[in-house]
Amino acid sequence: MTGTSPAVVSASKLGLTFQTNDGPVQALSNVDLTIGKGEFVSFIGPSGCGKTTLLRVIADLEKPTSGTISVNGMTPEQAREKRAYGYVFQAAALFPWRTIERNVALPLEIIGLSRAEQAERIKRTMELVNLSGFEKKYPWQLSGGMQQRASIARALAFDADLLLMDEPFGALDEIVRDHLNEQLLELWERTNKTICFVTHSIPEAVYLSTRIVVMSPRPGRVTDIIESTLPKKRPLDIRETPEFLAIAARVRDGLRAGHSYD
Amino acid sequence: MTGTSPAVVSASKLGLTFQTNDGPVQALSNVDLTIGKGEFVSFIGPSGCGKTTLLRVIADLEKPTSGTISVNGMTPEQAREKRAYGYVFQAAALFPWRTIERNVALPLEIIGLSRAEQAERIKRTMELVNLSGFEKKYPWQLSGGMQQRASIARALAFDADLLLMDEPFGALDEIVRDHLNEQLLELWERTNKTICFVTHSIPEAVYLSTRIVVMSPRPGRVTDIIESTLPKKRPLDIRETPEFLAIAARVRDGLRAGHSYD
Amino acid sequence: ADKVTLQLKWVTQAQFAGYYVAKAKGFYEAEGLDVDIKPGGPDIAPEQVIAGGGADVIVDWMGGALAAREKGVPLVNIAQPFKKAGMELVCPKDGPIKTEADFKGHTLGVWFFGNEYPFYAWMNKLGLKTDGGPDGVTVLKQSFDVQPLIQKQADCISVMTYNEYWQLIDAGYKPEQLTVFNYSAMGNDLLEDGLYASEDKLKDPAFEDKMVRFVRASMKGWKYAIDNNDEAAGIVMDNGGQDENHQKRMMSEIAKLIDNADGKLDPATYERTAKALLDQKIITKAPTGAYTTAITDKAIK
Amino acid sequence: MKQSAVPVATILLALVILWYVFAVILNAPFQRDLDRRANETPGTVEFIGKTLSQPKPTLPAPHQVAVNFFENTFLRPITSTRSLVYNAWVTLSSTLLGFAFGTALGIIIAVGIVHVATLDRSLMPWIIASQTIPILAVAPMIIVVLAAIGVTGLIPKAMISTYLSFFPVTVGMVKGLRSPELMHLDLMHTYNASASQTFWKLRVPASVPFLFTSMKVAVAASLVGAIVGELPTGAVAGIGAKLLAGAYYSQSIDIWSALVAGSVVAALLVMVVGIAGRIVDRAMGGRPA
Amino acid sequence: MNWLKPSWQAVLAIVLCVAGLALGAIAAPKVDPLAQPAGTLIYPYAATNWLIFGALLLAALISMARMPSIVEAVVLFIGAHLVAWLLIGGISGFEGLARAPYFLLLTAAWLLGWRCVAVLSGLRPMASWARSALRLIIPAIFGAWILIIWEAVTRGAGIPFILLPPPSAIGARIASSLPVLGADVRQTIFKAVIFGYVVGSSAGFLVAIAADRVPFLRRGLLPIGNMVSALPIIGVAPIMVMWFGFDWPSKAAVVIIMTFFPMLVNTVAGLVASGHMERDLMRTYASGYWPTLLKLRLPAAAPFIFNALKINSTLALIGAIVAEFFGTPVVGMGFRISTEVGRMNIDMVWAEIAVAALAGSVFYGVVALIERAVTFWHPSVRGG
Ligand SMILES: Nc1ncnc2c1ncn2[C@@H]1O[C@H](COP(=O)(O)OP(=O)(O)OP(=O)(O)O)[C@@H](O)[C@H]1O
Ligand SMILES: Nc1ncnc2c1ncn2[C@@H]1O[C@H](COP(=O)(O)OP(=O)(O)OP(=O)(O)O)[C@@H](O)[C@H]1O
Ligand SMILES: Cc1ncc(C[n+]2csc(CCO)c2C)c(N)n1
Ligand SMILES: [Mg+2]
Ligand SMILES: [Mg+2]
Repeated sequence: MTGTSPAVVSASKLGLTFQTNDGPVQALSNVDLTIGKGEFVSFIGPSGCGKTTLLRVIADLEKPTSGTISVNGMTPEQAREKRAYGYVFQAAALFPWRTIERNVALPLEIIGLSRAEQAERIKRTMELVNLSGFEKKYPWQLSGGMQQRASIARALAFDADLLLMDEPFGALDEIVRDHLNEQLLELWERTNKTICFVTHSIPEAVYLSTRIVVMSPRPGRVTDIIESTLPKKRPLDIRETPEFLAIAARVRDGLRAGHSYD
Repeated sequence: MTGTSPAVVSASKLGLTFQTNDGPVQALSNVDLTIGKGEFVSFIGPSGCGKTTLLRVIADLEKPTSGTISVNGMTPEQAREKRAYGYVFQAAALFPWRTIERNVALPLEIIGLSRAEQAERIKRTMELVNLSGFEKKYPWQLSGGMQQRASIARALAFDADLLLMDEPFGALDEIVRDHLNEQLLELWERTNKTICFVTHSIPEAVYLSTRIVVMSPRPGRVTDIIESTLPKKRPLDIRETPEFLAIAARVRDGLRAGHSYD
Repeated sequence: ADKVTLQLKWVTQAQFAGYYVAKAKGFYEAEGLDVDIKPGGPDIAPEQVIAGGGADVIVDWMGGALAAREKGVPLVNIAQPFKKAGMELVCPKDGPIKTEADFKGHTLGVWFFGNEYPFYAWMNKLGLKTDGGPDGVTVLKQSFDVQPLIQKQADCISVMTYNEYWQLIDAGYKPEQLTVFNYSAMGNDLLEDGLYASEDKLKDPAFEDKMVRFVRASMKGWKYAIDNNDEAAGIVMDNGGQDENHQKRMMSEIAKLIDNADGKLDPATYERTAKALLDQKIITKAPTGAYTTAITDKAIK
Repeated sequence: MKQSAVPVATILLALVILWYVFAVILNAPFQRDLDRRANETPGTVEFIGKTLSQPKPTLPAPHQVAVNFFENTFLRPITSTRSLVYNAWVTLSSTLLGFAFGTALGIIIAVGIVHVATLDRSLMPWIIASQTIPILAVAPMIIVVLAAIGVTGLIPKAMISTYLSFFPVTVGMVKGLRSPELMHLDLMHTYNASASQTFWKLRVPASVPFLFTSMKVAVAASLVGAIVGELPTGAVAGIGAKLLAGAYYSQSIDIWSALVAGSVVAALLVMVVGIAGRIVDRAMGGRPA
Repeated sequence: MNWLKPSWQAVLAIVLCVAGLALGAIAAPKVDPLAQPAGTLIYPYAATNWLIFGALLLAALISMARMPSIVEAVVLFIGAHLVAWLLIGGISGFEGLARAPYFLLLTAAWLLGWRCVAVLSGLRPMASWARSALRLIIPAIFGAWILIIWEAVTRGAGIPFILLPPPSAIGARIASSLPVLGADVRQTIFKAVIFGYVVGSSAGFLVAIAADRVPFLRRGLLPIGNMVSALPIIGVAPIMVMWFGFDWPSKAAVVIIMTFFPMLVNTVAGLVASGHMERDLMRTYASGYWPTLLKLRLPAAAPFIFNALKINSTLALIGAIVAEFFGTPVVGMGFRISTEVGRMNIDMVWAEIAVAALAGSVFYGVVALIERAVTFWHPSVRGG
């Protein structure tokens, strides 16, 4: 890490072991990681390698069993209580008794925003994820991708400085995905948020990130951290440049190395 | 369609309108489609365009409100009763009170397979999706991608002649995905199954399919059907051939045309 | 031996000592009877039990028996061990009620479940309304204890001379601190514990004979119980009675109601009871054939 | 289990203190009456002492109940009709029988309602109506009728328990059997699973949380039913009989110790059902909260 | 055979009917009390005997012909009820004299009624008014048959009036005692039940929340809450009368105790019913205890809470009525039941029970409707 900007997330020797009915499962082991303010860090790695677990530790949804971690210089718990981050779960986790609109409003109600401001933010984020017109529908009346977009809208409406996103665009087609990638980059640039982003798409990781963390499974370790040399401004067609492809190749290699196939 | 092989799915003027609290939503309109035996048809289209709905109609989980559809020359209901197809849902839909192994065994119990045969199939499919070692875990002890793989294993163990797969590989990383793509192709070739496959990945669609159905949203229509000219045997690096890229471009154009952005 | 099932009106206590004594002392056996005594309870209606075929003979108050007779269960009084009524209304002397004239505007505890007829007959006679208005009395349906008086929820409550009255004494009231309105003493009493059997069955001479023997042995039991107060109470205790001292006291009070233990029904009291029930529309027409003296005549020569 | 000892003890202690306060307050008027009639004027401490030692108090003091409870539980042979253990056992046996029948009946009715449209439409309203019939009113008639056809003893009491306990199970299980996720039902549909397969493999496991919750309510209702059922049978033995006997003679201490016995039995029964529920949940891979 | 569509009910009905024919007279004759030559016998069903057999056989046979379901239902409806009507009409004056064929015919008619309900349940009408009509008609026919069988058996077998009166007598009693019933309902339901239900359910709910909020209370309060569950009405009611007087407040107190436990148990179970991911979501918002409760856990607990409200709606009624067996003013449904039993007015007892059943059903129905509206999102309501 550059060291100039203050660390938002800083983990050292982080480990986590789940106790299960048939023995312990080591999900994270010896993870050292520092994320500075304003960084866009992608996590990539084979299924089951511990990406979600790492995000959950940062979010204080899981307690590490070894090592230390701090968020904004505090414990994750304190950071959570200060509402330091917004979280997009791997599944949509919408409340079935609320319409889409009221689902997006949920965090806003909790932080006690006025009705008017709620309405404004809902409108803005629903437009951003292209769900206008579905405000009054219930979650089960939406397609899988639409539900995922609603959950992204909910996190964006919350508007925290740190965004933890667990495969937010997994269920979206390429075109919507490109669109949302652009929007996310634009938002990140404009607001100087720090973003931790789990994805399975190498191009997506390279396109979005300032750094790419490659993980390997059982126990989840960080095998490679790749700094992006791409400029901050990134048109979509940057993805055809050799520089981009070189980074992508390096990520792919890192990924393959940690894999159990071939 | 070639017309030589008998139609497995044949829909004409198919339409479906959902009644919701704030008015009707037309999910499918005027869909004409014939799928022959042994075909591998991918469905691609923007989020919310009706792909899942179409699969559900074929599977007799939803009744069309207009038009006709037949599966194996029967009504979808009769076909379902004959256990004509296996279905992979967009979400994993595992039973939380069963271990992964017992989840995969569920359809086998229902069709009344012997314990030994169950064990054999479970072992085979769990290996196929690379979940060996997780047989005794409960779903909530698995990562998102692992759950999705378990649900694929469950459908493959069922071993029906028609496979309906709704974004089965959405939550998987590129490498696992490539691996499973290969495995699926191999299985398809070997068993001459008919596969209907929903995906958001254009390369995946092109790599796997004999035909690609491009859909556009609200109301869900079929805007383009692209026959693949690729050979049946497809090594992974076929994806760099100009032929492949040409088909992919055509799909991308079809997709973009139906989209509301740009 | 011939089987006879007797259904009591209330739980096992000295009120029914005669029957338990007759059984324990072998009087029934001596008559060639095998008697099964079924205790009752607050919500057992002996009339229903006999109608359902669960008993051959029941202990009942005449009010209930005549009402049931009108509803198609042809009960016939075959013997009347209790000559006098044990029910009375008691009021603490430090309360507002000293005489009948003081009732107006006060709350009185009354037992229902067929035990309310004497009370209503009495109020009728006094010309007092019972609807809770200022010109009448407020009636409280009293449960099977004396709490309403102790809690001061009622100004007077119903008691049996042989039972609840002593609970008041136990609770610290002295007899001289209580005003007692005894229904028998006022001449307002209705017949209490009598033996009733079904008219249809009595037509069968064999059954009638069985009843004769039953009544004879029962009255012998009563006589023995009166003469051997404490032993009778002990027998009641053996059969599930509660509180030995209480049973002894109850036995001696019951003895005063039994009188000469011949079990004969006094036609005059019967007429008065029937008339009071008629007046209150508990029954709609004067009963006929509701009692027979044939059994007691044969039993007690 | 271990961690609950202190909280339970604390709360019990609080209740006991409250109980003493109420005992003094509620027994005071009668004690004042007594003293007035006896022309005595005791001091405050003596007066409070007297309110807590009346032989037939309005509200017995905890120690009076405790002594009575102890005597009747431990100092009598458990075969004695005066032993609380004996009486509790009598009540417990008909409770358990009625609970078993009630749960079975409740589940059967729920299964019928969930699977057979005719039953769903026609039966439910009448089951509800049946539950509004006050048992205490019909119990004697039931028992009279049953006695007339020769059924006596445990069965009539258990029937009243059954009557009271099947309804909570029916209501809970109808909800529980209908609670599977729609996607899970769709999945079974794609396998063309038979109704019984869907039932055993999906509806039953999904209904487990509802089942055990309902069973807790049902076992309590069953106990109430058994106690009520003891009254019209002549109240020979059982907690209900003790209550009734206490009531005839205003022996409030007896009543309260019988009530305590009933409550202890109830708490144990509910706890047993709760533990059974937890074991089943564990066996089903339940995720710790 | 294509025009034939046999149903087991109709076939069995025909068998029973034939068996009835073979066994002879429907009921025994009796001596005419008025006839001049004393001892003359009069015979029941002299005029209607053949009509009964004919109607039954005809309806059963016709119903098996292939025809629109609605026509079949109408034929069955008319056949079954005509036979029942004639049977019950004919037995009057001959109470208790019924013979085996009477009961066979009754069973046969009931089978036709059953078939009728089955046919109606299978109907899927398009019009919404027809659907709601069916929703009412089906339970009504079912209920009507409970009453028909009750009436026919009590009168046919001559069951003593004071054991079980026939519904007709109960109906007549209801009609003639409306003011009394009204006063009783006001005393018992509008005062004791509603108050006790609201307070008891709320108390169970609040204690569950308190136990959830404070772990100390959870461990201490729940076991004690369980003990409350078994405080038997008969034990508690006298105590409540002692404490709260003999008027309705003591009854309400009993209702409170009875309704407390189901709500406690269900709320506790419901509060753990929300999903893990949803709870994690609320944690990421650093949502406090109360917002999480209000916005996530209570909605997720709603199906359980409504279960308790439903169970309580009938428990409250039983509780209030039974509590009135102890010490009451001379009005109230429980008072009436216990006194009228003593007076052998069993028809009045059943009249009160009928009113209680009606009130309880309405109460339950209202709760169920609110449940549908509030938990519209739950799979059990969305259709599962
Ligand atoms: N609650 C849990 N109990 C036990 N084991 C768990 C639990 N959660 C996760 N695991 C295990 O921890 C490992 C890492 O899981 P995690 O969800 O972090 O993977 P992931 O990298 O997010 O994978 P994916 O890309 O498939 O979502 C897996 O092997 C999983 O089985
Ligand atoms: N049960 C339902 N009730 C009402 N509307 C529904 C329902 N299911 C789907 N829809 C609507 O139908 C449309 C098509 O949904 P569908 O799930 O088929 O989309 P999809 O193509 O699978 O999208 P995705 O790629 O996001 O999964 C959407 O607009 C959705 O809102
Ligand atoms: C509900 C009830 N009804 C009446 C009495 C009065 N009582 C005491 S002993 C006895 C037996 C009469 O033969 C009767 C009627 C009561 N205590 N409780
Ligand atoms: Mg994950
Ligand atoms: Mg979809």
